[in-house]
Amino acid sequence: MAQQLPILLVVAPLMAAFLVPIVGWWNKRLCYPLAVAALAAPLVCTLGILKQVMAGGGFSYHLGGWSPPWGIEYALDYLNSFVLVIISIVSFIVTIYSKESVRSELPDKITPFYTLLLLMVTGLLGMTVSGDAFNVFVFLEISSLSCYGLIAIGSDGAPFATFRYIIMGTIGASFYLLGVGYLYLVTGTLNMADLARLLPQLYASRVVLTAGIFLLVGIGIKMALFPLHAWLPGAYTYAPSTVSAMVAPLYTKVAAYLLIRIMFTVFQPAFFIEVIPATTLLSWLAAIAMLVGSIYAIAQSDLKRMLSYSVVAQIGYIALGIGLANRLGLSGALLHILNEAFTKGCVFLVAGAIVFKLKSCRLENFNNLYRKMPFTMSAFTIGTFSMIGIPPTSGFFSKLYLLLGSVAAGNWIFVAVLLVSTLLNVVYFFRVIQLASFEKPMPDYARITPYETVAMDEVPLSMQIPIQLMAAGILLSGIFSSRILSAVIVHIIPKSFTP
Amino acid sequence: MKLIGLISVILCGGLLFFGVTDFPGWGDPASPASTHVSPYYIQNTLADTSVPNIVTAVLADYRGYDTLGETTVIFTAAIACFFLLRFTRRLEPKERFYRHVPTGITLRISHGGKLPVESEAFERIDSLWSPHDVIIKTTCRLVVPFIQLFALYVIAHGHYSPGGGFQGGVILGAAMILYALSYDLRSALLRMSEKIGAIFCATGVFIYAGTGALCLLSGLNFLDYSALATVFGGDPVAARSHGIFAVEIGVGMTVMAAMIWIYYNLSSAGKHDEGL
Amino acid sequence: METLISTFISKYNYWGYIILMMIGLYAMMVKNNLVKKIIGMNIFQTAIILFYISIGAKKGASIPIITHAFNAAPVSIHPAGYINPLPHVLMLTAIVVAVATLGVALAVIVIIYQRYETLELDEILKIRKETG
Amino acid sequence: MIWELDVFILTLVIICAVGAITVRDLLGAAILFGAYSFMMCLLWAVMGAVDVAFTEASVGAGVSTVFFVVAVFQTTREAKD
Repeated sequence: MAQQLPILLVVAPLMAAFLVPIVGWWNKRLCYPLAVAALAAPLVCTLGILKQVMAGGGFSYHLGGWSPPWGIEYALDYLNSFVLVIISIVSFIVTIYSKESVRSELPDKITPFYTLLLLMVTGLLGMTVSGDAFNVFVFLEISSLSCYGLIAIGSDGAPFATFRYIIMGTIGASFYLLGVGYLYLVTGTLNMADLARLLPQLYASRVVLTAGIFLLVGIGIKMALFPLHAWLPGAYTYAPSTVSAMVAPLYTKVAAYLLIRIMFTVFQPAFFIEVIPATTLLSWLAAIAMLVGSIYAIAQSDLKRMLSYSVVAQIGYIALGIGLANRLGLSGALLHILNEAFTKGCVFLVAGAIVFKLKSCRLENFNNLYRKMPFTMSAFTIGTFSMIGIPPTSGFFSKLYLLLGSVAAGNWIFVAVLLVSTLLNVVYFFRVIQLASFEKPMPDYARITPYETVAMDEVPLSMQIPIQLMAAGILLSGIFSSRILSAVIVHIIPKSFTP
Repeated sequence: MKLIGLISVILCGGLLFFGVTDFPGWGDPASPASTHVSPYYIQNTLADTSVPNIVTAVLADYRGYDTLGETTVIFTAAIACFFLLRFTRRLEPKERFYRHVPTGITLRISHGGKLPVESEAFERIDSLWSPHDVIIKTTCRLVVPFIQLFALYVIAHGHYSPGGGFQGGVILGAAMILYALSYDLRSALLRMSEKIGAIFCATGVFIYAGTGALCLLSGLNFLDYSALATVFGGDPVAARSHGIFAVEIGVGMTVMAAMIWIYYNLSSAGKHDEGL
Repeated sequence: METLISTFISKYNYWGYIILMMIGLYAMMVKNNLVKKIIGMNIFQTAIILFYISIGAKKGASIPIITHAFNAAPVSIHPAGYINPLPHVLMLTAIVVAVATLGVALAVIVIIYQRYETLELDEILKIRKETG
Repeated sequence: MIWELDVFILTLVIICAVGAITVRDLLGAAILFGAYSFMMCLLWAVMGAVDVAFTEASVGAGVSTVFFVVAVFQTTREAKD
């Protein structure tokens, strides 16, 4: 059974997604346990795969028994097993959390909600595990379509934000498809390993050049890289809280994974560094994204919207690490993918908990939140510390590596941008903490008693445990970051990179 | 916004133009696309699967996993439309129209009004109902069974001629949509209720994934239909052919149900009451 | 001049696809009406499909269905005799993706219309600004 | 194949595409889009992609157009541009 793990991790949630509508029509309450069970399977599988990869290097799985390049291949290596573990852990935790939040936000649509949620996770897992460029597109569309549906159901401006997302997302996916088509035109294959073998002879071709640009732009849109990020803040703000907690940590990160895969595995790193100066462009765009995202985040008065802009800024960090194209920078980017998954997961879960209790996420209602929800808010504090980069949390280490990478690249502007962006993070997160820890300033005559006692009003346990798990994830991935680095990440970095 | 749009369109066009100048000539048999992977399919399909239609064989066998993904995409779309549009609360329409069949008199009942007693003589009609559609109704009623028969032929004959589960499924769905268009949504819902549609939709794609999982359980890789030979007997080549057929049926079911379901939800904006 | 014309003729499908793609992209980015944007999206996707099908074309080849009799002796099949089937397979998937996206996008449009009573981008933006 | 015919169909496809995005009546745009899809399907059939042409004829010219029409029925028929 061990060699079947790569397919089981995709098929288990997929089959469950088909069962949910049938079961749910009969009894709605069975959807939640089924979804949790279905997402526990990928968790086990991905951990098994990571173990297998760490023991014996990469391996591949041939779907339908057809060997590549004729059949579709699942190629497992350090890079995608690392990302797979992140996806499966975060999606599992968020699904546990979903129970109460879905019941309060979408009481009559529980069945299709869980179907789409499972399909989305399936799409993300399938995209990551696949070693076939076209298969990636198919799973990309599965995850995008379910994501459109899940986001559009949200409140207020959600449908309109989703419409923009659909337009942008379709352009992105189509550009990806076009890039793959161009590569197919000159090589005749769709398999990533085969492409990597055939492409280096063709770097002079204008077709390959165009293909590279289209792939970059397409994935850039999916990743919400500045200036292609316009769809993201609206979509993530209005989505139901479970959905934004699932999408924000995972979706853009999987796109970032795809970018690393295309840039450094399908193409040789030299192509995007020398033939098209894409890495330089990428790192400059990333630097702008970090500043712009953070500045916009400061201007927001809604926690979820603020966090959405923060996603744009954090994508900048990852893109900077990729764009630096050196050992330290890429390590920083990969660590940041891990860090972001837990941190954004944690803060969006907390935002969901606040919406659950206060029915809104406006910052002006946040007074006394530390006393009302002490456990939730302590997790939020850990999340903010990680976002800012305070030592024991994982955010510190990823930022440290990015900083060292910028120094190694000799680019002091990036160092400055990283520091300024950290300062901006401090500004917008401490504003939230400050608002949440104090009472609403009231004139003295309005007070009945000098210090009102605020009753503790915590969220139910099924929401509390996932929040705490995420916070623990932040701390653990920070404490063990050097071990993660030496056991997994060093094997991902392409050999040709300088420190 | 307009300027940015125009600039990006021109940039994209320029880039495409730049790329095309280096393309191999159109229809060149020696181009890499025609010489690297695809000759294998052309030469071995018949021996491997005994399916003469190479596209069907590649679609459902060599790259069968893509097709599973494709079927899932259409399933996702159907579920997403249902999720977004469907009202589960029963909404009372503002006005209802009833037609007394023997006399042809139309009753208009405003919100909260008392409805006529359930009887054969009264027929609920839409607000956009027009009386002169007997030709359309009769023609469509005559045509629909033949369309459905043709669709079944397309599914079943996909091994030997253009067609297959997807095309057949769309035609089956289109037949039902034609019925709904020529009558009204309520009569279509009587023929095929939403619940049946949902179950068909999920079952079809479940058949697909289940065929793959069956191969997995009998010890071979996912979607390796030759494993079906060890389960049901027969030689691996015939098993592949039958596996492809099973999968095509699954695809057909899902696509049919998904198309009808999306149509139901879109045409009535989720109310399933007064629709086109 | 002669070579230019022959290049043009030998690649006219590709020129057509570029034009269609630009039309689609233009409609998606510049048009004000949401349904028009979706029509543009579909044109865009079909243009890509046209591109793929053009890759698969092979001069002097037949459609990718092997002619043979039932239980006949195996014949030798030459790849040059049949059109490349792989792009066709890929594009079947792409068509399905296009129609699925269309369904979801139209569902979203119906909701938008229920909420704002208009399908014009500028009017929706105005209403959103007024309501905060 | 006859390339003149091919170019002719391609021209028609482009005209239909331009028409579909410029017509102010959304129902007309939907129908033009159906015509566009059907012309496209002809083009693919000429190029030998019979399966794809078949799919496009049933999906693009059939079901997609119906989806557009019902969406227009549920919303509005007028467009400003």
